[in-house]
Amino acid sequence: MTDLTPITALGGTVARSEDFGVLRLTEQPDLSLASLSLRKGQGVPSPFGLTLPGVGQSSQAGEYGAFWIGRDQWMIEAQGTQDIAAMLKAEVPEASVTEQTDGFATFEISSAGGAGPLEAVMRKLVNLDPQAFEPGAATRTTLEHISVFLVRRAEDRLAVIGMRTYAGALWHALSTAARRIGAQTDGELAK
Amino acid sequence: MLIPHPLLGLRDAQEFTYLGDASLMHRPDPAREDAVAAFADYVFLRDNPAGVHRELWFHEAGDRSWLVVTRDTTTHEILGAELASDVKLGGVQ
Amino acid sequence: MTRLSKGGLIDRDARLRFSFNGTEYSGYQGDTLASALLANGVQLMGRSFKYHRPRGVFAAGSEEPNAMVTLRDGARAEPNTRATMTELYDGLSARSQNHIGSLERDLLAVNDLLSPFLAAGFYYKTFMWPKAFWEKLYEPAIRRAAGLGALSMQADPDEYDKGFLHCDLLVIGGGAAGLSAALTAGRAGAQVILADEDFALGGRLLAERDRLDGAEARDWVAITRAELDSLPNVRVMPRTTVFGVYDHGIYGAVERVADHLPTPGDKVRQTLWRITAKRAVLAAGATERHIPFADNDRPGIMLAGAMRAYANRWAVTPLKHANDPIAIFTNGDDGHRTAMDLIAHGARVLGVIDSRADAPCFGQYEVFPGATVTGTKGRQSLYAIEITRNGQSEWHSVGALGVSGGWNPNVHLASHHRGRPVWDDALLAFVPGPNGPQGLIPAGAAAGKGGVADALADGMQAAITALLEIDIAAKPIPLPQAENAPAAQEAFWHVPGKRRAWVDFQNDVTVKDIVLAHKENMRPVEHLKRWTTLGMATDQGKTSNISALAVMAELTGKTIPQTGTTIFRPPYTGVSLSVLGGGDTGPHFRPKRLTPTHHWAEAQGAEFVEVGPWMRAQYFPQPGETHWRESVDREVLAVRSGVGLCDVTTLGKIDVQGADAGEFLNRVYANMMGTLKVGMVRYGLMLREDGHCYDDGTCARLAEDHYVVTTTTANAGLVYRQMEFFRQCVWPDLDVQLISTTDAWAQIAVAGPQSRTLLQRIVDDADISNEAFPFMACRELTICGGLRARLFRISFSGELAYEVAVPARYGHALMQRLMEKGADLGVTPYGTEALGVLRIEKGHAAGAELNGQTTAQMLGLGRMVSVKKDSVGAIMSRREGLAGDKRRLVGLKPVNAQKPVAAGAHLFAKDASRDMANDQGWVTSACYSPHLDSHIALGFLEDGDTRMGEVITAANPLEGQEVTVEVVSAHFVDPEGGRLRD
Amino acid sequence: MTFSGFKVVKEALTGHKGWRPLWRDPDPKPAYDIVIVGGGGHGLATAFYLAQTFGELKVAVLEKGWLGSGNIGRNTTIIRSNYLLPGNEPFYEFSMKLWENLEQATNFNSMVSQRGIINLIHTDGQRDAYRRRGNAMLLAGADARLLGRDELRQMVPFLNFDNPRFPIKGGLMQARAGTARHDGVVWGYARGADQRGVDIIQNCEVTGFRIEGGAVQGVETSRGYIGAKKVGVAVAGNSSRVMAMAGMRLPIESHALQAFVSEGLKPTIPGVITFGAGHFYVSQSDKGGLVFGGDIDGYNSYAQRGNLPVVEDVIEGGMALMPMIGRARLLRAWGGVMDMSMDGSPIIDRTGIDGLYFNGGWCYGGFKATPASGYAFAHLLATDRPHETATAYRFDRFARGYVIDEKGVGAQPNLH
Repeated sequence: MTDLTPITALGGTVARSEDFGVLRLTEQPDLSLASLSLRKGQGVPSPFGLTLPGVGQSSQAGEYGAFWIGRDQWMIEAQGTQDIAAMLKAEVPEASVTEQTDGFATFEISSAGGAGPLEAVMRKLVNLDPQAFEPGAATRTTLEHISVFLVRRAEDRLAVIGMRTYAGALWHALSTAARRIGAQTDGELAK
Repeated sequence: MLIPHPLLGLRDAQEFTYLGDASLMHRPDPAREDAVAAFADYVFLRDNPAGVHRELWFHEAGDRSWLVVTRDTTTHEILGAELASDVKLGGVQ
Repeated sequence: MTRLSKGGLIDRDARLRFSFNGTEYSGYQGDTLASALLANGVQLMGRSFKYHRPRGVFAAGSEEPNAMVTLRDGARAEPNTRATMTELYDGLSARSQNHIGSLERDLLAVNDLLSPFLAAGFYYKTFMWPKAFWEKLYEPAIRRAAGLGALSMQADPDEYDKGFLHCDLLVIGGGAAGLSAALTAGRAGAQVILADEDFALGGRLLAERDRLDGAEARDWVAITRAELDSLPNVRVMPRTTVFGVYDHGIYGAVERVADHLPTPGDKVRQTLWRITAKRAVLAAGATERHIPFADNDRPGIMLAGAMRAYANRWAVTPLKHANDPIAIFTNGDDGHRTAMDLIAHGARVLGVIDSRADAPCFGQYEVFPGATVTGTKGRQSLYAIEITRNGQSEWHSVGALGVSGGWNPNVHLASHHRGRPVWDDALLAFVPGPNGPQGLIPAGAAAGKGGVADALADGMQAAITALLEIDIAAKPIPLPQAENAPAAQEAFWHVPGKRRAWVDFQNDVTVKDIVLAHKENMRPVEHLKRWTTLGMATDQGKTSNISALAVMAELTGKTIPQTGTTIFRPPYTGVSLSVLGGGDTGPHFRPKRLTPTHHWAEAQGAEFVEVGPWMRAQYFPQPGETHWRESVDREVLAVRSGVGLCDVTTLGKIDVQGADAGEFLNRVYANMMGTLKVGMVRYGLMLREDGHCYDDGTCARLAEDHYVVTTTTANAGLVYRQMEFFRQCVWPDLDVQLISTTDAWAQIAVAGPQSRTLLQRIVDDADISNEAFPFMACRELTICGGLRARLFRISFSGELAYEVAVPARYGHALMQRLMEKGADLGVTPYGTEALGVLRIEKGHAAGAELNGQTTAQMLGLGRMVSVKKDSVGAIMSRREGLAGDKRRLVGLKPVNAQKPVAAGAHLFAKDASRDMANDQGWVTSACYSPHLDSHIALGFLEDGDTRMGEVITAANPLEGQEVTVEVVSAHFVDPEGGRLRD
Repeated sequence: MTFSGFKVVKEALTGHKGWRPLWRDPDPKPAYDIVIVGGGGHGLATAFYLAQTFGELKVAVLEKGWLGSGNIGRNTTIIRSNYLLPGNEPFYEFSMKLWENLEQATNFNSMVSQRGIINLIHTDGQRDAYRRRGNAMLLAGADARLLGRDELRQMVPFLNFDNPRFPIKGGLMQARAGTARHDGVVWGYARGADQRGVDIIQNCEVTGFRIEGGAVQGVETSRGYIGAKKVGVAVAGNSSRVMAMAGMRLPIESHALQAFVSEGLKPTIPGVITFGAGHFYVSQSDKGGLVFGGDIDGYNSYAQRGNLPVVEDVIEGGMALMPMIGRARLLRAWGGVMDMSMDGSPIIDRTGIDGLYFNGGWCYGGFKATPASGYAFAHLLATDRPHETATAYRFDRFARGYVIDEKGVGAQPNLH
């Protein structure tokens, strides 16, 4: 292994995490990503045993995950830092595979107060109906002028995956929204 | 505006970038004798209808697909949307 | 004090202090500033725009034209705020506007005396002589008098938010119709948003004494509100104005989250909501209109419905002295309701002056049938009115006068898509027309169904109809027992007379002005508006437009619908620029992109510069350097003599794969890419389809079916988009896959004669000798003990140079490592300034040369446009205008080496006169070259390629400079390119 | 009737009895020498100069609605001649000189107010580009000044100099630029043309061209056929659909541009300020409203209205530039239809049909061009030769490769 020490997208040596009332915002540097695009006429493969998800969805198989990013195109996720592009290419040698791990910064917003506060944050940031964006849903959209992937990991957990060089701006946007929502009392968040 | 993406359903038009008349898909044959004139028409002239318009939108902050959207330029009502690659491969027009 | 002893929706236990023009008053929780001022006997609240007439409050809602104040102090001062919409809070402070001296003794009231000279359109007819006086004298004087309130000139200290909401049904307005619509939809399980501009739900139900199920209407409102609040699928949003209808069911709404608090505390002040609603019910109610008559603008004269609202909801009468009598002037039954309500509250009512000869009477008060008000007295407070009946006039003492001319449905939102409202002869009003925004259903008073029973039923039905369209079955709900109040009226639009009768109060437009507009042929309604400024004040003519149309219709002999309306445009009421602007006005106005070595550069004390969204290190000042040029010169020389490091991650990177990747790139690049050998890089030039240069960069072929192409920083997104366009829209038959990888790789330029030596120290086991890894080679390898990397031997500076790319998270550490390993080589980080100098010295085109207006030929790259194949832009690049363009990129060297040349100077033959005809080009880029110890520049020059050695002039008259320059090759450094290849 | 201060006083003292219609409402005659299609600023200016300068006596202007109902009636009223390219700058400078004498020419106060325009500079590259432009302006006989940061700050201290995302490093100023009262321009030209015998016919929509043997004979209208030796079309926004009636396709798309005005405020902003980094330009009217705008909405549209994202984008830019305007309110937003041409520059030219002339493609810059556009179009109609400042505005510049592309963005109208 190299003796160079990596930094996180926010520039730290450890992942940043901050609580805002019931909301927690966490940087997740240990997610490996590679894109998978089918060649012309290629059938849909099952790398790492994954059932590649349909439009707007994500799927999971053990340590691996996938979410749909375009027609015949997925992002493959793996926990931990590894050469996922090479591993994926070995799984599906006929497909186009591109290393994407460091193309993105991943942040997770989680709520200790159920779906309500998480959806309130979503309402402040993205033009998606949170009630229709159910666990398992994945999409790309704009957030404060930044293009991001959103993956709803669970009722109370949302991954926001944005271009790495925008990490600081994305953290600013997410933390501002989380601070404002987190400061509200439960009553105000009921709907 | 909301664009009825053929795969993703209604999406905020802010996720898209607009290009213009879908005739831009029909690049002239560069080998034809009057290629310069044909390209000049292709690049510069537009029907620009007041009414139904077929036009190209790029889902830049989305799935990166180019769409052919059919929209009324007088009311902004959208009558349909298709993936541009399907339109082109389907040989429409 | 004119507060009634009981009644009203105010909390008499919650006394609130406030001040107006420095005088302390008190009111109650539930008051507006207007109701609280009235309760304190304050009638005079403002001055009109043009004539500075004393004005009192005229309405009780957002249509208010007169009672405009500046609310709050200091940086929070908010000009032009309606006292009628300002919820009273403890410590509120407000000032009146648009006067010089005190509100009571406004020096500009002199304008009123001059009013004959200031008739509609007067300024178009004069101030033209002498010519210079308009800008020097007249206009400055007009500007001094312009405007109403003043800006604080300080940045707004509050926070603002934006958000998105989605629902099945948006109900706009929480009166009788809106509440029944929301309840119907809520009970059906639909996702419902109910928005109302008021802080209390209920609409006119709070302002009237209607009975619902035999009880006070406010009881039903409270029960309904409680049920709506309890439903998880209903979001009730008071203090929220839906201000505009946009395409495809998107509504703009502003929620005043904290405007009712002394300061917002940890809340945002306001939130802008973009609501996507599958359907909407417009239950925005109606606005009462007045009847213009002589001197009808005095404090104490107000809309009769507003007078009712003040009495019923706020328990106040608009009197200066509590026991003065109040008169009502009406053309219909509605005015009589005010008389009855006032009597019920114990006020003295002089009587109802009803224009109808057969005026009814509904209670114990005097009626003046067939009568009109023909005059008033009381400059700052009404004290008498003249009632004329059958030509007989007599004066009566009154303390206030209510005026009722009928109600106009609030059709605004229904007309935001330019569908015109239609005239209803029975209602004597415009109602929403058939061409309103899709999915918006007007209901209740907004649809002309203003009776309480009608509105309740109509709201329910509208909800049922709307939901049925989106496949939600809603059932009728039991509605409370209610009655429609009598609402007969006659078409009576204004009282003719010789004195001024105001139509538009805020802008001081009178019936006479409309007569004048008619006489001058300003008859189309838009001309009328623009000539007289009718309806262009902050109230947008809510109380005046229809009356004005009626007057114009009378003059032209046309009907009111023939006369037409002006266009209704958003916003419905004024929306603060702060909330529309969203709040992040400072460094977070737009997101920043940081390079992988940003934090490292910051630690080195780098100066940064904005490059589009990016922040890039501009130069790295060292101790003792006092001027940026010292740093830049040092950095440049370090590259030319040793080795330098520069983060070039910002260049766009696109991964191109697929069996047809080479063919695809052949088509999108002007030069040939399909023939590139694996492991090699080629400079690529991209044209737009119109034949002009679009972008340049490099293509690296990593495998037979795999390329990585780079773009300029500025065009990264655009080139990707263009490539996707060709891939999907033009040649979808090709097997090509594209994805951007700009952010994934930290890319560092290692440039200078020592660059190989330095790189050899970090490369694990690959041979990067000149033979094994020649100029324009590329390779995937590992460095620093196993780190995946890509190495490209490319040069922007003209020196032996490489770019090394590693996963972005290692960029910071790689930079540190290179600095350590190169210490003995004098390794030097350099920024964009040095990068610029290096490329100018080498004659490489950048943004100033690739500005979208230039051609390959102009850049000296004409031969790159391959004629062996077609590519984007190739055909159009051969048009005569492009092929015949003789301007060429040249180097320019000042004859006096120490004399700087300015980029943007224009080029002239030495003795040519400095005019357009002799303009032969311009300087695109300029710098000081420490390597040559001379200022140098690049520029486009007519026939430049044939003029080497000629001495010409770079003229910069803008800054009074002229520099004599010699035309030289653009390649100031190593024109043969030997350094690149060694 | 001549307008003057004296006349205003006299009428005030005699009860305003002497005022007359600003223009007649004549019925159309069977035929004219020249028919102008479009009663907006450009059409009326054309008619005015045809009558005033070129001595044309039988001229009609046909307007489908009310005079000035197109973009001249809803714009941000800016006049300037701060262009870069030789195809443009002399034309706009000619326009500026006509503005400077407009009131005297029309005897109508159109409130031309030369309070200056400042284009802000945020980067060194922008300064270089503005230097090139400023020099081009001077070489064309216009005025220009390059302002440093300190000088700029003294002039407009309320800008966000201290805490900006995009630093303000200076500005390019044209002191002779400013604003004019848009409606006043319409009415001044209309009244002036009417007084010189031009028939201005409102509510008269052209529904077709009568073309025989490759030459125009007249126009079909909602008020009947009107014969004409020459027909000039000046209907920017609707150019494509009108010229389609003559069988022509144009290098033009129609786009929505919004403009905005705030509630009236005591004047604080002296001239016009353009924020290059944030899509925002602003001035303050003589009534006190902040008049501002930004980018076009970006999609083809004839709807004369726009959408919320652009409203937000423009005002975000305004707030970033001038955070002190935040507590003022937006009063009104308009949408107009822009003739966005393929190179961002206009067309004033003959067509392939004898006697049919075209004026359009003004993008969002038509207002400032009104006087020169009218003059140059009148020149072309009267003499069959382009005016010396408008020789580049030809149809064939696209096919032949002589585009006038100030922004350098190519044949994509929504980027100009």
